[in-house]
Amino acid sequence: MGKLTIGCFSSLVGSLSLDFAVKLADAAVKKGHRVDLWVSGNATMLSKKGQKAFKDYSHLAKTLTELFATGNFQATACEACAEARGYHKDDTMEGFKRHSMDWYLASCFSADRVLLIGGD
Amino acid sequence: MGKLTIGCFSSLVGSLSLDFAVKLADAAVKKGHRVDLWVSGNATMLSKKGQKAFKDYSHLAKTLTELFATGNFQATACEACAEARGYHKDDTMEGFKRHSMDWYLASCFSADRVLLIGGD
Amino acid sequence: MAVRKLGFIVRSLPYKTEASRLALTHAIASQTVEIYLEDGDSVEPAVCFIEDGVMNCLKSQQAMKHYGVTSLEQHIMNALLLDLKIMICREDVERLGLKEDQLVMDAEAIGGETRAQLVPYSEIQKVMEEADHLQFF
Amino acid sequence: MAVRKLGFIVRSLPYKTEASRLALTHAIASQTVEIYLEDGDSVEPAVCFIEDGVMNCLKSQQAMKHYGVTSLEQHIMNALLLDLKIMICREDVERLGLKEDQLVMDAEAIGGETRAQLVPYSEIQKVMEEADHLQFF
Amino acid sequence: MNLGVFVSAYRAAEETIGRLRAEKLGIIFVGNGIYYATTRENGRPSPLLEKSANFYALLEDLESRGFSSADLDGRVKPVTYSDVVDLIFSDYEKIIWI
Amino acid sequence: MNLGVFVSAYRAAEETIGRLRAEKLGIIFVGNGIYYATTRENGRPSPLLEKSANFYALLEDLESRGFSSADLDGRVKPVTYSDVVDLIFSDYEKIIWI
Repeated sequence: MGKLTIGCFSSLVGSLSLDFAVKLADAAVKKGHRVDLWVSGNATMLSKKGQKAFKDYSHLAKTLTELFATGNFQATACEACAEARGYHKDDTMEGFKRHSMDWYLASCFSADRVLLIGGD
Repeated sequence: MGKLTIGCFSSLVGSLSLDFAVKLADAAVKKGHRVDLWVSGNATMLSKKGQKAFKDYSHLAKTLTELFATGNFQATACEACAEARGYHKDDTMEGFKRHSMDWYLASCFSADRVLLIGGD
Repeated sequence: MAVRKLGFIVRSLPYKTEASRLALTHAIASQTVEIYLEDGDSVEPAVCFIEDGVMNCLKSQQAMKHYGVTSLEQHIMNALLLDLKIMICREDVERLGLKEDQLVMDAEAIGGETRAQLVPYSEIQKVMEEADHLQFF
Repeated sequence: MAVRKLGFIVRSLPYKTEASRLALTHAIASQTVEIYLEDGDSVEPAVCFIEDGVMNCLKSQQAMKHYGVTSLEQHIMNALLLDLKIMICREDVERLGLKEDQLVMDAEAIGGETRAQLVPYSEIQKVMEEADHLQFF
Repeated sequence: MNLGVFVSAYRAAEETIGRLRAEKLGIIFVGNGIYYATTRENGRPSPLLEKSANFYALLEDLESRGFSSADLDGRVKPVTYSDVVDLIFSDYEKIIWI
Repeated sequence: MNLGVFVSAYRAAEETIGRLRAEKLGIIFVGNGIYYATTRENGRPSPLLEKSANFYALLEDLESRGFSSADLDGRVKPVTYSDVVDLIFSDYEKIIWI
């Protein structure tokens, strides 16, 4: 069993890249691996609490809550990226951490595999 | 003097398309035109209050406040797009309205020119 | 009493950005715009799919099953149900190796009567010329 | 005591997405990662610009003046000041009609000593092979 | 048709522009579209500039990316945001962004 | 090098993939990358598929876009998210996303 670190920059709605990241994390955790998810840039939108579920938009909050409960998954948002978008500490979804970018590099250090999903 | 309606879908940080929309609105208002700005999709990020100014990120809140004060500028965010991203009524920057998409079409109806900035 | 014609030209692929989805939802909003307008005024949208954008029109999109997201197919059917004009560029469909029976051409399944039109690009050029305002997605 | 080599490969243009900016800020974060690691452990980044990504390396970017945003040029200088390895693909620079004197090759203006390297793609391929993890931006 | 086209991305506009027909066509390079006006890939200017049209490039976006008016292809005229407002209201009736 | 490449966009991967050299190369089409595996533009499959590599396409993304395994080029194998986890941990040491 290994550790996968996923970094993602993509915005919450539209690209489905964040959906990919969360679904891949879910599949990996179900197979017994550990996963760290780092969201930076527009992907910090994922950490915003109170997202309303619409049929036109992917809604990842539920899967994240289940993943947090396994104990084999962490998710961390880039603190500066979040603040720039007006997401403050008390805007953050329960279970989501906030750190600076060095947290991500430390996660890469101890990871068996790293997947960075750049772009929008 | 005419009326320009600008629609924008692009995310707040990174693409500079929202910056373009706001700077164009500013230049048009300075020349005596009226401008309606509609933000939908990821561009609803522009309506979020409390965005912190960083040197690495464009910060448009100040220009918007000045534009609102002229009386020749309105900005409206797509309500459903905002809610899906966890932006509720009390998360909204002062001066920004929230409506459904028909507001934008009505604005197009009475506009002399329409510029829709799609994409990310 | 005035009508404003709006051309919604979709050239982007589905799912990578929200653009094509927003084109359809904005076009559909023309059905409720009257509350903002004077009596008799209206907005008349036409939605045209060109280039890679024709991929939005494929049948059997299972985005709801896999990602919990309404498919573009469903949005196109909703637009047809509301009698919106939908045009698909024939040259681009052929170039991308698609056949008409792979495309959402009607909304019969949900009781719609209006059909999408598979047309040469020159017809879409005409829509662009007749429109009061154009928007590319 | 371990070192993990990370390859940051930038192929996207500046300003349209945040990708190249985030590549540089994440690479620079390697300077503070030790607080999370055991004594002697470290992360060694190399930032390589290829394809259209070489446009990030142009001098005289006035993004701060016009948009109030730190330029990519400034980020590259910051990275050089911190002695990060920066490589720029020579073939792509030539193909795009750029000359070496148009590129940010050093950070002397802010007291840096390390220089960027204009190298053939084969050198960047080597960086990719030697890296423990690769990330494309 | 009297059409102004904002070209905002590099390497994604050729197909769309190639097909567009308009009696009066203006192409305004903004954002990363400006590379069409500055870059001679393999020594050749972009084929886009062969289209029969009036070409403009937004000076602010040129300079943000490290270029100046001197780097523009001779067929392209530098414009400011203020000029763009006039192009929109005075020169082109329909305007699109690609 | 033993490299797995996620190709997530259509029409933007040729240059990068063309140059990549790896002893073992896996190309996994996801998101809009799946069009490389399904679409025969002007009757021809994508030249990308001529690269010496193992090709995969994410079934969930194929089906979301209206395709099925039957539409895949013969060189491309359908995989699920669960299969992708195994490819990442068992088959490829370095993985990138373009």
